[in-house]
Amino acid sequence: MNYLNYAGEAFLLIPLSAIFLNNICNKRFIEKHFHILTGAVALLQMIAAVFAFYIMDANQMLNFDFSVFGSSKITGIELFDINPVSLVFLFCIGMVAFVSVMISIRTIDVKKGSYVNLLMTLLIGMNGMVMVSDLFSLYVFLDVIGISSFVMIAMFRSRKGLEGSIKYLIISEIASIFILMGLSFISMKTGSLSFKDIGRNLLTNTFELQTILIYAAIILMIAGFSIKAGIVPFHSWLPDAHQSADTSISVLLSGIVIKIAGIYGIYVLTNIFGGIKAYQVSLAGLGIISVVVGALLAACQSHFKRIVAYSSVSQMGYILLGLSTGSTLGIVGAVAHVFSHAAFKSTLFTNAAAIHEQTGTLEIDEMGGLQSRMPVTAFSSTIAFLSTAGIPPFAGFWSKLLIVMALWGSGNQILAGFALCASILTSAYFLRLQKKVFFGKTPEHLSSVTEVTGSIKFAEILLTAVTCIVGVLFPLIIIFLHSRGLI
Amino acid sequence: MATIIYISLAFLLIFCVMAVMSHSLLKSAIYLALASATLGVILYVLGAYWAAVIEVSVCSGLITVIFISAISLSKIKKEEVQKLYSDKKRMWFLPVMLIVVGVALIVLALANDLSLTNTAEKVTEDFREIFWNTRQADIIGQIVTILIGGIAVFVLFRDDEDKK
Amino acid sequence: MFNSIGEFLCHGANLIIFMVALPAICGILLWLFQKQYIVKLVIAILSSVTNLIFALGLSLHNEFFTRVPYAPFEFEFLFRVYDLCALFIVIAAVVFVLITLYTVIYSKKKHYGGLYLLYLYISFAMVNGALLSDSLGSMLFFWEGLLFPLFGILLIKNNNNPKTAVKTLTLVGLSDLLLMLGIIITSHTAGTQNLSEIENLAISGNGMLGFICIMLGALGMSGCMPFHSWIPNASDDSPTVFMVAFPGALQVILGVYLALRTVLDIYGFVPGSGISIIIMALGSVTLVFAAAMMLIQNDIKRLISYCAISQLGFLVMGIGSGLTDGIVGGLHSLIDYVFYITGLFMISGIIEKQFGTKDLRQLSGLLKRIPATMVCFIIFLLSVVGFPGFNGFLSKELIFNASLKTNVIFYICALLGTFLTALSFLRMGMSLFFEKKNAPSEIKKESKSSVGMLIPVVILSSLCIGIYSQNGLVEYALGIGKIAGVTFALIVLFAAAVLLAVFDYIYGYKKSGNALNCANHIIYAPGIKRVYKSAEKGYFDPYNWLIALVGGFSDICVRMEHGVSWVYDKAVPGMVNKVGLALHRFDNGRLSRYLYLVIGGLVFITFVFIIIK
Amino acid sequence: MLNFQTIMLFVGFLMIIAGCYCMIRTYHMLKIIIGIEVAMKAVTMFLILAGYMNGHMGLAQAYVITAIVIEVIVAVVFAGVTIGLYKKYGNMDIRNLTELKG
Repeated sequence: MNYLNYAGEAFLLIPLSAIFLNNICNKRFIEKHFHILTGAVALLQMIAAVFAFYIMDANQMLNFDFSVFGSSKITGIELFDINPVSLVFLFCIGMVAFVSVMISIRTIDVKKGSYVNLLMTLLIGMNGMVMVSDLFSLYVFLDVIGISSFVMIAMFRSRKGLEGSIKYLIISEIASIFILMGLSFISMKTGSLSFKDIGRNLLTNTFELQTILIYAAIILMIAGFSIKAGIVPFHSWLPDAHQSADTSISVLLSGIVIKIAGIYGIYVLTNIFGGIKAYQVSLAGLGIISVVVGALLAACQSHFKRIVAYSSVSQMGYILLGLSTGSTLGIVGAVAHVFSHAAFKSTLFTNAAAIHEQTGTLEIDEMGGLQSRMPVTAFSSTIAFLSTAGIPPFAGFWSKLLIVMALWGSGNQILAGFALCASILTSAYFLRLQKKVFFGKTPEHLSSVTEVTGSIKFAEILLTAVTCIVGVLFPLIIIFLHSRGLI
Repeated sequence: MATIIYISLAFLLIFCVMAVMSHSLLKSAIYLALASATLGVILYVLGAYWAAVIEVSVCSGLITVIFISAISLSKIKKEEVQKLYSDKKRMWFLPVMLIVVGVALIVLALANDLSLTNTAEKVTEDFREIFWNTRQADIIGQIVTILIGGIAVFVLFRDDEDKK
Repeated sequence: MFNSIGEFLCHGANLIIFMVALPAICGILLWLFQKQYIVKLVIAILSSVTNLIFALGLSLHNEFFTRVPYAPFEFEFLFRVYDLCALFIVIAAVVFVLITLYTVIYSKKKHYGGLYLLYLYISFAMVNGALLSDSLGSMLFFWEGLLFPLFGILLIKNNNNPKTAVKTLTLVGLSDLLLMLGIIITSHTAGTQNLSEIENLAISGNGMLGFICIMLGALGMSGCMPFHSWIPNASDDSPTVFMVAFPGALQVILGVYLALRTVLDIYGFVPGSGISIIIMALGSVTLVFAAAMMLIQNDIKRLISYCAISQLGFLVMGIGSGLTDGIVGGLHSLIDYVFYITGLFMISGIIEKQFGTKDLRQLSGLLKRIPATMVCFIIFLLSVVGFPGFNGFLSKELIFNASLKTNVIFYICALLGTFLTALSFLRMGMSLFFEKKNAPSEIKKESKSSVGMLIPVVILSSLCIGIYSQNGLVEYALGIGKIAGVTFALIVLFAAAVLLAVFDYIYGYKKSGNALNCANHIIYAPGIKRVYKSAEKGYFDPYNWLIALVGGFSDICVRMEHGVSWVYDKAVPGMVNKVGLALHRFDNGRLSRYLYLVIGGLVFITFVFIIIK
Repeated sequence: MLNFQTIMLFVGFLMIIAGCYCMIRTYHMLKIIIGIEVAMKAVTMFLILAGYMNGHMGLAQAYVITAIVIEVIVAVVFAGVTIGLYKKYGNMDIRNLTELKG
């Protein structure tokens, strides 16, 4: 158990010590070698997640409670908790952070030290959020994620960056207000806000103000986390923020932040209130709206990153649909989709970085015929696109399949049908993207473009391999997890 | 106790509305500080002494300072601000809406006999013990937040790198 | 050996790994090696032959079930292999060997070769999966999976103007939507998704709707009447190899399989009932309409596309009759269809590649220049018409039988279809082989022909000479005894129709002096010689009326074609685009609008809570 | 009968309405953060009210202090971004910010 304790603490202490190291070292030294520090942190995070999973599996534990800085003085109050689901999230965080570092080597020229600091605080926020066992601490880490993201988007002080940042900030603050209001309404009835103490016994059928307030709290918290996840109609900030940030930051935001800040919050809510019919219906409604509207909006954008950002909106809708079933299958599908979405969305943003580095533009109308000039990028983006659209045997296919099956199984055949139809829209907008960027005539100014080299190429190949391998092995993984009783 | 709370609530609402509707940003900031102070009174009366102290010192102190420095950094003339934004004119609807909603809420509550009641007896607990012993996760969060604040000041306010 | 392969496949996840995942992986390999021609050829032949061996193994093994990998959950992912589906898998595998061979050789130096092969293999994996699956849900899933490669392929050659691709996607997507609806209704009425547990649902009320939706979806996938119009368009601007593989083989196999299952097991389909009449009417309309369109085509690939559609009409008539004759005939007809339509498309590809044109008005005297190809071509044509001694014969006769038993109108339609098909083939064949055109210089210089491309064509044409038709394979698959031979009188009538076509051709040829114009008298004024002569003199009053009627008929055909095209080209994509643009414009970047949206979302959730509670 | 807890709840609602209204209607960026602050005041009040009602006032104070710290940092970041925008545009009109849309 001691090892698990170390692993759990590592998720918070490693980034903290990285901040410390970053700031005491010589500035020039850090500027030169910042990627080693951050890359090591990301790798360590992945290793720690796998290690913790291994130990929990060996001891047949389903969750492990611990506290940082020695044990708490009051027994019975454990502040952190890790379980297989949070380990999956932690692994995804490590993976996307690693990709971000790989991209940043090429894209970030100034303020490298600040990038490291903010990446580490973002990591602490995300790690903390998936490990806490108390709704208020969840909110605190949510805001840590939020504030780090605002600063990261605005970091280079371009017009667009500042604009995206301030829009994100304002709408995100509304989310904070909603969530805090919800928390205070819930704590009017219960003394404590830890996950164990809140349950469905909160809801009585009597018509009194307290019960109404609990329902209001559920509504407010759905709205708050939906804002953070970029669900339609709370999505407007998302494409703005994700488009305007540097690509190494967009990949973090789109690849993992919206999932931790939004989807993990809704996942926690589902564990607590998942049985309420109205809760399920509203999640399903929001999910299907964002699947369709996200795809429709993505189909008429002209900026590479904006298309990919709207595609995130659409995919978040799928995850919400999976959560809305409230069944084990649906939740497994949602978590699996979190993983596969992290993989393929990171690939697409890495492609964006590659294209931006080589051509200097991301407007898809100015591009064309890059397939023969950038074969690796074209290949990886095709694989990512196939995975997004849910074509077997890639990772996205299995997770979408699980979600659709869960929807079908829970009696929502019509929703399942809609979700399948929306796949056609998904492929439509991605084919448009592929057609404009990789096929067709090459414009004059792009005739000397070559394939990207170095870390971005490495990240592309790595992520493509992950998408393919996980896709092929997915049934085996699921069978393995099931045989261990972990899902 | 209830009387003080009613009076402070009235002041709180009025200060908030004034802060929202006032023409001049400086006045807005001052009204906000006053609202903060009034809220501090309410917290104190309810028995949240520590929270009241922090509220008064930080919210009505620090945040006002931040505002005023931000206002002074932006050198727009007062008349221009009024002409450009004319908040009072654009927000005339707010007091009406507040009165309507407030009356509606009270009528609804009276009609359905809805009211909040205390759910449990007061527990004697020391704030400091609770804070340091059971809220360690929050403390980590706070430390990191303050760290980000420092980084933000460093990244967003420093001028030199813009010139490069 | 085959038995042990079957034994191996029926355990665990082997079936899905080797029948579905293996083709997909081979496709990726082919893509990776797209520059190395020899490696590609070896991989393609090896993988497709392996697949054929697996298919034979499955067909020789006994019936079995297997469930993969989601058995732990409440959801079952069932596969079942039995005679009918094994037959279809074998057909698909046989054609697939030839198609891949042809494709690899055809696209030797084309830049899109690798990507096309990837898509082809993925689609084939999907077809296998759909044929194997025993639950409606997983079948639907594999079915959907076919759509994306389809769309991708259509984009390959023509990615600057994706009109055809969009049209195809909307059409096939629409039929898919119907299928989805049908499957939902069916599984709802039956209370289960497992095909083997559903038996003879009643066609009434919900069942009626479900049946119609499934049939329309399944037949629409193969290109039946309301969903046909993308095929001729695709023949214009997509690679020939696409036409060979998709409208020629894979889609038809899949669509007819589901239609057959629906008629045979899922629903209790009564021959001669109203619904049967409707389906047969659909089939006969498809037959006559497409055959009539064949007469006025001057492009080989377009002509063959319409030929494919009209032959599908035969098939639909056979299946729709619900009689044993009709279903056996339909199944025979499917096998024949796959062989000769694939072969015809392949030959059109060879001609196009060699002479650089596919316009009938420019090509002539081919029999001397490419004799081997043309012999195969003639065999296919005779087979399509249903000449005795060729494969088409038996199936056509069985379908004639069935249609006569249902209603004499259908029989007349079938005869009319045969007549029109035979006439248009005479027109095309004569013009291609024997006629001397005035300007042979317009034909491009012959490029070097590839012998390799001829191999699959020769194999297909030899399959088309009636070898197997009599040995009861189909009857075995359907689990019925051997059916009686065909009636002599019907053969005479059929022969009369073909002869009539020959005479008509001779008449038309003499009149116009040109093989291509031989059908002009049909297009403008059909009828016997006397009517025509009188009509020419203008004495007959009914003549004008007749002209108007016939002119109107072909006019209506063309108009319908345009109308349907409009719906798919403009209306549906336009609507999607408009909605997208409206949403796009709604987001004007103003913060206040964002905030209003947030408030709106909050109100939406609140409403849901109020209504549900 | 209405007690002071209920009235406090209603006043809090009104304050949140005022804050959100301010955020939506105003054109001045600094005014937006004033709206946010007004709403946050209401939330602070709710948290303490909850603590008063469930008896755990210590816990509620811990919540409030954390919330206030976060609020301050958000204000700092907001001011930084706003001043950055002011340097780019020369004023603080939120209507300028329509470069990202669609």
